[in-house]
Amino acid sequence: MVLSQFLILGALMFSIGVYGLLSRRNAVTVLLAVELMLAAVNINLIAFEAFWNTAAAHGQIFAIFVITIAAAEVGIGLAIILLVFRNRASGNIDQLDLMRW
Amino acid sequence: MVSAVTSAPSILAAGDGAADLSSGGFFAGTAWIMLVLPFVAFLAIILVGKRMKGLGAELAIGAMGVNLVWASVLFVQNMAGGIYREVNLTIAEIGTLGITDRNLAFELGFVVDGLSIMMYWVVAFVGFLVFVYAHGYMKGDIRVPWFFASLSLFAGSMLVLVGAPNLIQLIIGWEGVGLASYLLIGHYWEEKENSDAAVKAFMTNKVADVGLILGTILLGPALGSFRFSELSVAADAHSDLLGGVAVAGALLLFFGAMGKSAQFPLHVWLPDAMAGPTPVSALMHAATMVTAGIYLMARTFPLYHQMATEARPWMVTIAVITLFVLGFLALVADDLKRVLAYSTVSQLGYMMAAVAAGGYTAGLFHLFTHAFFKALLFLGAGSVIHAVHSNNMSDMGGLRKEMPVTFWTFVVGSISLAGVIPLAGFWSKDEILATLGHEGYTAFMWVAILGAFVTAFYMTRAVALTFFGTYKGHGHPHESPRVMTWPLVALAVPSVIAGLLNIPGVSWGPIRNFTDWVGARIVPMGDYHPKAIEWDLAAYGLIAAVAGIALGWRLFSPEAETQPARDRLEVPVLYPLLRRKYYIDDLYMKGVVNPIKGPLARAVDWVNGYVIDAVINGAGAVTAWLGGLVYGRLDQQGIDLLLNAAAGGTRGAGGKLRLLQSGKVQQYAGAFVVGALLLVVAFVLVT
Amino acid sequence: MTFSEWIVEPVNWAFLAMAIPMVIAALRVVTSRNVVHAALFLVLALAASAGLFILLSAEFVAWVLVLVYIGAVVVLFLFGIMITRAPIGRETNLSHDTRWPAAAAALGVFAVTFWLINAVTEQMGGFGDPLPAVGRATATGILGEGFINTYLIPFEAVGFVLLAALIGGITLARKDLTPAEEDEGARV
Amino acid sequence: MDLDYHALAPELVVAATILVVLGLDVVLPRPRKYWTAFAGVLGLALAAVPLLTLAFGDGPETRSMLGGAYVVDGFALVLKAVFIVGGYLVLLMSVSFIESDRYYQGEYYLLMLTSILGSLVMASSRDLITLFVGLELVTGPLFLLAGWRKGDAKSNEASLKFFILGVLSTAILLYGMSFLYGLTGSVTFEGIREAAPDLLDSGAFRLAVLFTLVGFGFKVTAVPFHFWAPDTYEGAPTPVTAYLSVGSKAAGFVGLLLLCYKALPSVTEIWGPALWVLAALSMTLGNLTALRQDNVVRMLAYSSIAQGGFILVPFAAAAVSSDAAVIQEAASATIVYVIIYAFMNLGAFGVVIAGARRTGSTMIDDWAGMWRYAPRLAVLGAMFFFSLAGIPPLAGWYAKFAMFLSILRPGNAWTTALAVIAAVNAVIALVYYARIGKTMWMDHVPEGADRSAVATRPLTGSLALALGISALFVVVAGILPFEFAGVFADLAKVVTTGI
Repeated sequence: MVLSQFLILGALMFSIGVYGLLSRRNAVTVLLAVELMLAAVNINLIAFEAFWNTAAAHGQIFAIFVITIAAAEVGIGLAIILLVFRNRASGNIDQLDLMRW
Repeated sequence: MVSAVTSAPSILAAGDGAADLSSGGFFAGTAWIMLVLPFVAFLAIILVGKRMKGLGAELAIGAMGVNLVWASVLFVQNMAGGIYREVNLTIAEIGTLGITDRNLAFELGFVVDGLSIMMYWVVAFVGFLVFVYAHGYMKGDIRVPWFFASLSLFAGSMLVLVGAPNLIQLIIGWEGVGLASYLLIGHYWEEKENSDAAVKAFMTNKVADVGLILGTILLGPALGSFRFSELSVAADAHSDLLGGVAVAGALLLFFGAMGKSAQFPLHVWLPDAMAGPTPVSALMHAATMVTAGIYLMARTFPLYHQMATEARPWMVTIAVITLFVLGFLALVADDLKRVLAYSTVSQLGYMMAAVAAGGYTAGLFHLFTHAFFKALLFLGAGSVIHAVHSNNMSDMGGLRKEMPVTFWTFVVGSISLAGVIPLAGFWSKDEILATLGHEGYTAFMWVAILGAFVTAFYMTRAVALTFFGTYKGHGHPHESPRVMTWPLVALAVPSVIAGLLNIPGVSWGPIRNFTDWVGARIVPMGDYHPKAIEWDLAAYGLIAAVAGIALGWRLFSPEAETQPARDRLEVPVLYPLLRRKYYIDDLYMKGVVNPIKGPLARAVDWVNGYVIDAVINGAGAVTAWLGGLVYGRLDQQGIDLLLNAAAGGTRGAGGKLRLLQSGKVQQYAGAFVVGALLLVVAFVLVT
Repeated sequence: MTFSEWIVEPVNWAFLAMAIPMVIAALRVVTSRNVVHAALFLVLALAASAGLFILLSAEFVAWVLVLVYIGAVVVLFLFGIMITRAPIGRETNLSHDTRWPAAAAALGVFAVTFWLINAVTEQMGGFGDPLPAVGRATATGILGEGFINTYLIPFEAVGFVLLAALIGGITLARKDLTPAEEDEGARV
Repeated sequence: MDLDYHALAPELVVAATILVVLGLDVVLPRPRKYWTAFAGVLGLALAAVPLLTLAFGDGPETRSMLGGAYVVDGFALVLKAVFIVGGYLVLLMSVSFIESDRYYQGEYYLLMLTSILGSLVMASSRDLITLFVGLELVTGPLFLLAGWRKGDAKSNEASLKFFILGVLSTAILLYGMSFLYGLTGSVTFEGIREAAPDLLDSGAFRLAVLFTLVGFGFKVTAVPFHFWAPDTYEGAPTPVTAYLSVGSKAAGFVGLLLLCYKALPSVTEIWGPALWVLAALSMTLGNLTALRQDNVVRMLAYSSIAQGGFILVPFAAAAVSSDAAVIQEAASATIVYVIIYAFMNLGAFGVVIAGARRTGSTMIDDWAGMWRYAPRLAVLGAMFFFSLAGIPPLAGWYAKFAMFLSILRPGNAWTTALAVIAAVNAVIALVYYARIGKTMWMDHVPEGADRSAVATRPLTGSLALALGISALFVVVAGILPFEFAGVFADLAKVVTTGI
């Protein structure tokens, strides 16, 4: 195993996430796409950690923080989506254009 | 954190010109009182003005009176022997900046030398008279305390500016003047037009201020000091410190001066600034505000004279355009104050041309004499407006009988402005012409002489339309009260005699002459002074003035006061065209038909009755047409169009940019990703 | 290391066995027309990444991922999907017209990143060398010490993030009571 | 565990306050929920006390703990002071606003305090992990607060937009950070600083740095990462908007300062030009768009984008110079600007809150002639708007002065060009600030508007206090700026040590 194979995999996941974020209509699926991007970050972190192979394991600690924060973000995001859904009866985000210009 | 008080700058020893100047004694040492008193008056008026009998006017007048005493004593002292004193209080250290290792400091203080004494006195003298006059003029007006408070703020800021020993304090005063002018121009803010004028003045000045501030930031760090004295000494010594930044710094400062001193094309605010009460106009046009730019140029004169010589042709060009082109606009205005406003712009062009060409004394002398007759003219105009309740000359006429004092003083001011020997305006304008000629701007000198012709022309027109002929307004005009007329008389006197103070080659014994007074600076200014009157040049100037008056009288005399003469005012572009068509018919009749009818019998009559007539009428028509063209095309359309286009352009750009905000969150996200990607591509792949 | 050298290593087969399904699952997450399927594909992708972590000897992180994500977050997602009554089953229009520009942007991101990673690999030889960590197991104790020594403050801070998310989320998501109902509640 | 409880005291007090607010919210019946506001305001005021003892006490200047991961020095202290005072002002502004409607009070203060706690953590962080977690602690509660007007579709939308772009920026930031860690092998700023010079030519390292910057660019609303801001500012409850435009933006700048001056001072070639571009774009686009706004909140949103651009300007100055004095001055210019901006912008939002209560509208035209019926408010409004425009003697002028000084000092063609762009923008900005001033002072009260009936006392006690504090600062700092300057010069030394 070499480092770059993980990094390229990470880049692929990140790009797929970007695509999903930009193209999905449903707010929940947008959130799913963001999770893919964060998964890419974790792959990077763990792979780099293995590459440097230091005793302190900063990469893994970082990854755990990312996972925890991401969980909190999902909670926040779902609450907001629920709120929007309650007022608009739709989970689609491309209808959100009350405010512009 | 106020630290050391230095009574004289350390650099004094280096400036050999300052060696024979005295420190001025008690009055110079306490000159700061002049800078502070108007602000005290300002606060006092705000606090207690409403409850006073004169609604605060007495406080403003009192403060100005004390200032006048101080300034007069200093003025007289400086007549006998030059004074130089500079006091700096260090407020804070800024630290080193730029290429020198000298510590920059933020300092406040005051400077007493020939230049500042002259300005102190002009501001105090004109200010005092205007304040007294305003006491009468504003009687029964709205917000009188606020008006006098603002007026005090105006004069005080100008004094802070004039007394500034360094660029930073100058900027503080400069902005203060701008703020006060904003308040005063918009005094009748209930009318949208007036508040628009105030905003326009403020904005135009603000644009120019960018130049002043950038120039300061460029020069100060390069020199290691913001002080004018150090700048003068360094420039006089052709210091390397200034070498790289002199021209750029000088041009930036000049740009700042262009705004305050209404140089083309930043003059647009000044005519609109008429919206303020007339005393404000008088103060603004004579002593404060517009002279600030000229003063800045004079204050930093060594920089222009010794170092930034490349900048000077540009400056002269702009100044000459200002003095010539904008003078025409006074020809077609119906608003009396607007006539005077365009005249101010044109005269500022003279001053700027002189200073830019290297005539330090010439420019200042014109500033000095102009202050008297322009204040006089504005106060006279105010008196007329007060009487007829209209700004328009088409509502005036025939007022010389009802308002004799106003009439005579106005005539004196007009003749002085026109430049008729031996009144003040003649001498100062003559010196400018001499300077332009001597410095090699011969073509510009002739333009300036032509400008003098235009000046005389429009002033004659203004006098004729206002005071001669028949009254066309409503109501019964009457002479203004004494409180308003005696300032007119007080200003008329110097308008007549001030020119004698600086006749080339003449020194008045112990009091010497104006050149010596304003020459009391830390370094010699080294500008050109004619040794004797250049009679040929004086003659040209005089001829231009007399010709202008004659032509003006011919066209606008009471007898010629016909409807066509009025039309020329009201339809500036259309009328000359009509008139021309008429010429062609006339020419056809008189030039072709008549000679054939009676070729010899009518020849004399033809030459007599037509050629002379046609030349006079033609000259008048052409001048009026030019005025109309400049006013209609350049000023009203061209420059306004430019400004509108600039404003519209930015607004338009804002409008287009606004559409980016589509409201769609994923478009935002897309912009986000693409923005990040572009940054990476730009700074990774390219480098 | 050439591709033929790389491919003969058995551990790389394991890598491919997890990476390929992971990428496919990720693609399905962003293209599936069924929201529930999309969420389940996310489970698959995350499970595969957990597998990769084990391959890289980061067992603790792998199990955290499984427990937190698959155990909690995805369940949360499924609840969210059900509560918002997103159509369970096929929906024709889950993606919208912007998908081609979106694809272009995503491809751009990938192309640039891929190119840069390759450049790094060539420049800094080390990235192409076999990873040293293979076979090494990180003692969970090291992580624990890290959390309560060096990273104590962020550890506590995360607690507050979760607290805020919990309380704020509930407040925002719950149905507001009418004043009358509130008074009822206040009396109880 | 080497914990210095004195150094941690501000954070501990705020954390305790959060728990007290939570407890009170559970215990108190609805009519007495305002006690939570009281507790929050009081707790935040108490948190300022240890700041004073830390700043003026005898202890060491720099208190480092947890192996250097968490540092309390002059830089951290001053920024914590800004966050606490700024947060305090926002809480004061919130009191009447939140009380007047059916908002959840206890939870509101809890989330606000949590966000403030996050900014305190950020100011002391000296590694990527703490910085990231601190940033999320700042942002997370704000996503929720933006949607706090639950029944209002605009508020919902503001929240969702903010959230989606927020998580996108987090993802990009983290992706950048993962490379930053991976290429340098270190998560501490110190380790990154040591490893960075060797990686200068590496494209992936540039990507890492730039992606990380983009993450903070979102927080400081740098163009083109600003799109969420106008919509969210308009939709969110106004006190939340005030906090977004000041507290959370200042937190973003703290992140940028730490990243640029602490972690990456040796690779200015990477971030300098990028921030140059962002600064120029933000100033120009923000100002031009602000010209066209009719809604005062939206105008302030764009103006705050432009102000963010001005704050970014000194970074470009630091990037072209290797002279320590110049870099210190640039850092100090940013800090000075952030602090002054915090007060004047909070003041402006305070005026907006009061003005909206008084007129029932946030449209600029509806505020015409305000001085006639609310002279004090009109004076305050003119003051804050003119301060934002940079007119002396209000504090804003010194912020711009320091910014121009720092950018002109290097004398490089690029920095001078940026100075010119900034100067032009300063003039453009004046137009719209002056316009609202003119509307309030010179225009006529709109026809048919009854200004006597609507809330005759727009300034409730707490709002008046907040405005008073801001106004006092804006005036005093504007008249005596150089008294403050010395302090900031020292701070800048702290930030830029080791460059």
